[in-house]
Amino acid sequence: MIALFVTFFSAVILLFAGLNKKESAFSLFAVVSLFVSAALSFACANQMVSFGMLESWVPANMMSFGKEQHLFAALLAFITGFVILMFRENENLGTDQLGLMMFSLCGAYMMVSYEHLVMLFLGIEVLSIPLFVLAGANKQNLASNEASLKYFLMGAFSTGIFLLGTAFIYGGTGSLELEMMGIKPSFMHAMKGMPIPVLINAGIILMSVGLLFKVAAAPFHFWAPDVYEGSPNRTTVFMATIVKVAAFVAFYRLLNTFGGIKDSWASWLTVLGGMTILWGNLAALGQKSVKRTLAFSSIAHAGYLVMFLLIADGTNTWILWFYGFSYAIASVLVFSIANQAYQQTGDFSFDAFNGIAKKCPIVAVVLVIGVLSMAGIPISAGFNAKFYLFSFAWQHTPWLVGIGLLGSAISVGYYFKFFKHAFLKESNNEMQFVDRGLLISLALIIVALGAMPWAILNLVF
Amino acid sequence: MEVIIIPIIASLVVIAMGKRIPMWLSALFSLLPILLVGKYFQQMGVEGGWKTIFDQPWISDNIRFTVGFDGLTGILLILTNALVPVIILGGIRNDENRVKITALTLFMQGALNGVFMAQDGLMFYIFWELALIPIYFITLTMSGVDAFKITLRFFLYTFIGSLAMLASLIYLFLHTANYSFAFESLRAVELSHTESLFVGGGILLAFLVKIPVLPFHSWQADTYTNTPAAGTMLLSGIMLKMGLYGLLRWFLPLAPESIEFYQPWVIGLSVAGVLYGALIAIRQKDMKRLVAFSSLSHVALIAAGIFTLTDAGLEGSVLQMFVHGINAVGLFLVIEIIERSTGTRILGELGGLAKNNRLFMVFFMLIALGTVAVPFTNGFPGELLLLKSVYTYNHNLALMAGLTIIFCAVYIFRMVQFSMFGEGTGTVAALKWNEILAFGILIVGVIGIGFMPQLIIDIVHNSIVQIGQWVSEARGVMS
Amino acid sequence: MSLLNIFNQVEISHYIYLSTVLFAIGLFGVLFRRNAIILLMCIELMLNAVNLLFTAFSTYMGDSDGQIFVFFIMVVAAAEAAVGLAILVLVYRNTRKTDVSFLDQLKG
Amino acid sequence: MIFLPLMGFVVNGILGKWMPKSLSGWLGTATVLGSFVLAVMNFMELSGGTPEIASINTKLFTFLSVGDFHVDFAFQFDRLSAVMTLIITGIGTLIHMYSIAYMHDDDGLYKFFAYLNLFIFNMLVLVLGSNYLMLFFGWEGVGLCSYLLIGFWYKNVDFGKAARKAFVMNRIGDLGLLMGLFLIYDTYGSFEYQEVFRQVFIGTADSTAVNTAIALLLFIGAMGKSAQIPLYTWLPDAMAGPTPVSALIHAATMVTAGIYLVIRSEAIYALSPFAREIVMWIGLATSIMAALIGLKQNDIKKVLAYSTVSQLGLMFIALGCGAYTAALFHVITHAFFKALLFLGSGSVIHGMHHEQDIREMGGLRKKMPITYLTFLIGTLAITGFPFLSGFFSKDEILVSAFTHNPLVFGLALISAGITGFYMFRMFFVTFHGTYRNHHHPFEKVHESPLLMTLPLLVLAVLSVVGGAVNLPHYLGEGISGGLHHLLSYDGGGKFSPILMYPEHVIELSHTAEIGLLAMAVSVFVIAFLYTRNKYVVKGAVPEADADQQGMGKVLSNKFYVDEAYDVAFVAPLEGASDTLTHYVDEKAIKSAVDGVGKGGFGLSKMLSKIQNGNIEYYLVYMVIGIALLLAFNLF
Repeated sequence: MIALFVTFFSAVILLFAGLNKKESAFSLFAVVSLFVSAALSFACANQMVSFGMLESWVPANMMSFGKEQHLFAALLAFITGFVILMFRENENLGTDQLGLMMFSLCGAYMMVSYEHLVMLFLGIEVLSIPLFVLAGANKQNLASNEASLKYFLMGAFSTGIFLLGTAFIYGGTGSLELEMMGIKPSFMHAMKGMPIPVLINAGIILMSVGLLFKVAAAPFHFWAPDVYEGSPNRTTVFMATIVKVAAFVAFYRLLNTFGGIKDSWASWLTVLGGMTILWGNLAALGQKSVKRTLAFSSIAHAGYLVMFLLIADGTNTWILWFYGFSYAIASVLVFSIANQAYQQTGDFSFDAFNGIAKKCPIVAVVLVIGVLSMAGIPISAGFNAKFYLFSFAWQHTPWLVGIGLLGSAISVGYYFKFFKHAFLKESNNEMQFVDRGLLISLALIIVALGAMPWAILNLVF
Repeated sequence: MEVIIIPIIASLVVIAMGKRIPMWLSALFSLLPILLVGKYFQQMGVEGGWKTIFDQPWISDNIRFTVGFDGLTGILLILTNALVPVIILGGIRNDENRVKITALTLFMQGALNGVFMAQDGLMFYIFWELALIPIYFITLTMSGVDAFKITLRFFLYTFIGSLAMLASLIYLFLHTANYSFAFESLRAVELSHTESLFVGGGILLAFLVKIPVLPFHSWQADTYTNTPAAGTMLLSGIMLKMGLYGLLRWFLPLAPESIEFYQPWVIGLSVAGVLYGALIAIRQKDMKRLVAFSSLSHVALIAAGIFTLTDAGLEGSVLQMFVHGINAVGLFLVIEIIERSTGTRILGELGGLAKNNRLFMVFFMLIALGTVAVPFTNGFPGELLLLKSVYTYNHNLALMAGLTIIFCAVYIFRMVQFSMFGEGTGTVAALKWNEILAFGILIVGVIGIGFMPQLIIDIVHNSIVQIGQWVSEARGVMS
Repeated sequence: MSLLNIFNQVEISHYIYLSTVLFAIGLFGVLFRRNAIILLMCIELMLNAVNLLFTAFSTYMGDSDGQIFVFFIMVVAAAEAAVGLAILVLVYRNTRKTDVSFLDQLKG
Repeated sequence: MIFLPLMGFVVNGILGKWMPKSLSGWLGTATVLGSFVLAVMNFMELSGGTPEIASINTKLFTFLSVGDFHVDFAFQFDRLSAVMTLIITGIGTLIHMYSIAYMHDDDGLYKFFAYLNLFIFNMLVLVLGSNYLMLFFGWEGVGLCSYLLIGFWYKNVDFGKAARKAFVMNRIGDLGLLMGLFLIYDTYGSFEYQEVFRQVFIGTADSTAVNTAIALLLFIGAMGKSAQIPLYTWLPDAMAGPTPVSALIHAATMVTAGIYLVIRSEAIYALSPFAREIVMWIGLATSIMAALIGLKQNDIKKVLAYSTVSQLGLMFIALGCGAYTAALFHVITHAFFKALLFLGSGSVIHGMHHEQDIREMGGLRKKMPITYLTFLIGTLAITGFPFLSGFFSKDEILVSAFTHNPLVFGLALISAGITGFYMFRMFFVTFHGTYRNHHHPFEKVHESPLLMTLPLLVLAVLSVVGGAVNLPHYLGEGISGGLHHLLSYDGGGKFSPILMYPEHVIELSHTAEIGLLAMAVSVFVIAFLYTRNKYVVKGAVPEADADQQGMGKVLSNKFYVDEAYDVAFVAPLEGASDTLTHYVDEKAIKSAVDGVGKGGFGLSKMLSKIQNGNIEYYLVYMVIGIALLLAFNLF
């Protein structure tokens, strides 16, 4: 809640204070406020401070602010802060974008802490609508326009699907509140012979489709590569990290309420998960553009996280948190290196990376760490995340884990393209990277999460 | 513990010092661990099982950073920490990649020590993967024609194998009583036959790819050929031993129920590989390729020996691991020096190198003899034991595998002939102190083991006996 | 029986069918039309179908949440439409087209 | 005793470079001489000592001990090894001495002596080892040394080829031997001679088939080492090495290792008549074939080489007939006169400045009388001139053959006769007639220095009186059969006899004896007269290999055996290698692996086609997805 509060008001300030002004000063303000809200919600999570009065404003059946929610809020704010920090030198667009990004972050907060489907719906929309705008932020750039329009149309469409699902659920269970919703179907499931009403089944499916669209899982992922490619880099990173994590939290909370009738949705979700993993990794193999490659890799990661949906039981949420955190950190790292390379070479094919190893070895090493983490190779946060996920998922969905292993084997095929270009290829154009300190610190976080994850997990969960 | 940390720190130091690092200093770094190994020997001794040196929670309370020591580990530690100095002394050219390769080699040393000492399944896997990274980047320094393709094939091949192993380990982990990856608790898991087939198969795959056994070898020759000498030496000298060590240390104890099923297959494939490698080696032009295939053939024999499950096979395999490490590194060092001074390693273009550098000639000859397994060189006792073990398993297979002692003579002496003898214009530059030192270490191994193989046998005896007991118990339970 | 009776005894299921059909119409509109504006309208139709369904349910169950939800949907739909049209204008400025099938720069 | 030569090797090998040539030479000689003296002393202790002891066993350390597999690094000095040791070290000393002069102008002298010492060391290990594995050590070791020494002049590619051929062929034999050893271990659970033979004696092996198998496998090894069909072709090529090497390795000592092995394993052979038959017939075939080939060789050393092969064949005949004493006897005498002949030829070559073709020689007796004289003695000895060493030993073999099977006797006699022909042919062509070398004036030809002639003289004496070690019994019981008694020593109560089944002294009626002798002598005489008539009186000159006709062509081309082997083994091997390399490895396996990767990329291309950028399709895909989901879960 506090995070929502701080973020919202600083967003408002940014929006009006710095309208169409140069952002350098304001972006720092935004970063500070984000880190503050991250720190505060982290503090709340560990009962170091509490804002009970603030939270009492919100009816308890609308949003809940438990430890879990605070932690996810902290994660989201922290990552967003880094995104804005790393990309502050980017295309010099008005401050309003920062505001919009932070508004959509507010939507993300709502998605992680909703108790009532209205809140979920609002969260999704508050998350999405600013993103429609942000995707098209490069007004003159046709690609950006296209991305924005595609994202908007498909997003609206999926919203419609989602809403129909919500309506069915409403009709089927007679409620829109999470803990109410779950009761009736699981009760019916408990006594045999009584079939789950079509409404509920259909409702679950349709809502899931809406969310699967947000997390970009096959076959509802088609928007992702195009939109990621067309949007400004900063927006792309934001979408690839924040949106995914928030949507997955929302998704798992939703499915968790229907845990009583798990077997009615586990089967097709497993299929979609496997499909997503394979599709993402395979499609990424042949890509020329770094952005598209990373887009497909993010789709693949969505596929891995579907595993989590299948094993989520409310006690092992830390897996999602850890996975989301390591994944987000790694993507921010790789994306920002790619972005800087792009700024200097002007093309977004892998050739932008040519000869980095020669010119600035440090950045090359950092890149290696980030990419290895995404590929899930020890010692890195990515490996531990995958390891936790797979080893927990093994008993429930062994086949999906098998596909996951296969997928991460395939993924090596495209992740190592970075090394090919960074270490093997030569190029004669000059290159120097800013924010080395930040890059290195991110890399250190990754290695630390890889070397002593339990220390950190003990800190948070 | 320190054995793992020191080299990694050293590698960081090397990176930090950059070009200013003198070679003798890095060699000194790489020599430090062997002192510690000596200390372990003198503290721990080789009796009484696999003793834990250091232990603390890592990935989780039950997935620990556990470092153990016993004869088997000790031998491989000696091998690693004796060969890495050799590699640093002799194997790294003084070009712009020197610092990078040195650092990576030191890092590798740490990772390898980790692999050989890990007493925790996941730790073993992590270091197993970690050892893959530096060698990958060492190979990447060689910007060959399709270097990327080759390195990718190499990495993917081994990585897929490792993933299979990881899956098996996780499966075992989930069936342990206390959700622990500790070697003992993994071993305690009772598997049904089919389970053990899958689990064992997964673990086996990783090792067979790494060894490599026919037909999983297609990464090998190209990678050897397109890697800087240091990389080749690391690969053939030490990394292959990871697979064999894994077979002994992890596969046999963890999935003994599946041995019955895999034994004939693996032995068959290995013997096939012995002949296959030898036959191909006979006609190779590129010396590196030649030695690559010869090592394919030699290592396959070791694998066969392990799977005969006889004392001779198991202990002979360890002996031969050690020996092959020395000889392979030696041969590649020779090739590297030849290539350095003549600029080529193609047999057709060489010849008459013996004329002006007798010392080099002697070193080459001794190592070659070791490889051909002439008595009083290190190759002989190991090969004797392995052939003996295969013989006890099946006479005809032994005969086929035995052909290797003929073929080996053919291709090694062919290599010697066409590189060193005959009329040739090439010359080998006089050896520098570091190269002589490197060769010296190797030669001590060649002759010493040739006369006193029993030293090594005694060291590993207890560990092997225990493994043998576990296996026989499990098979007893089954039959 | 006469038409009147039918009006009297409309059951919830009929509402479900009706709104589902409406939704389907909107959906197929989205699928088969190319003009972005019409697409937008079709999406609005889908949303309204959902609204109808919500109201029907809430009256049927005597629960107000559904009707509140409807208001939220309306608001959001309006916002969406606004943003959407803005984007559309933007695109139109650059391409002089409102036909979505021409937007295939980004692919692969 | 054993490690003196090793010491010599080490010192020569390491310091030799900085030592004056003569020093390293004398050092090498001294070490061997030293071990000879030691051997003599030990031998005295063995037989002269009271009470007589069967053997001196010394265990140095455990070489390998794994589970039930236990091998000691131990030595056993019994009568058989003693005899061999004396031959090796004795003749070794002479040849070392000889080489000092012969190799004096080679800058690799120290290396040469290092190798020679190493060879002596390995040879001693071979004959003195107390178990089969030690024997195998020496076995491979001497093979290695012959590789090194044949390829001594490494600049010459052909020599290198010959060296590798020798080593590989030996290796083939070694494989057989190795398998034999494994079989022995499996059957009798040990490598120690005494243990194994005890087991054999009490009949541990369930069937004679096992023993036959062992015997045959061991014999394969013997074939390789002792140059029997089909593994003999390396020996003539091995003449590429320096002449002393040919004398030492390929005449006197190494090639007799096979004989030693068989005699050593007598206990096993005794149990399998079949194996003995094989041995005999192969020996016979080899002997005759080699003798025939020898008829038409023009290279002085090649002739001697083939004569060696043929003599070895004779020895195997003896072994096959179970006449182990005779075989060993012939080993000894053969060592004497063949070493003599080789050194003589060496001296000739030395005098002719490395001219080896006898057609380029002639009338050398004026120039090098000592060589001439000694060579004559050698020739007479080998051809069995009455009462020279060769006469007795060969005669004994013939006798044993006769008692075993008259047919064998006949054939053996023929081959012995042929010996006469080619030896005298060579002898006359070389030393009589007129000098025929044009680009190398007759005046330059010179007698060799004392250092070379001295060994010649010693060996000459030995080949004259060498027969004394085992005089036939008809010359009087007292002096006869020394070697026989030596070998059939029963081990003085302890279980360590050399021959498990003491062979009966062949008792033929004197008439028969005389008859055989007469035959042998008459054959000798015929050969002598014929060749003398042809090459001295008529002064004929052998044709060059090129213009040989008919049978002669076949002979001078050695029955085309080498060519046959090339076609039969070498070519297929290389073919197989190429096939595997290019087709199996590249095409099949690697492309299979890469195919997987390519498939992945293909799929990737397919998927990116689906992603065609048109939003309408995306929507359709989505709706299809939804429809499928609903369909599968609701209906």
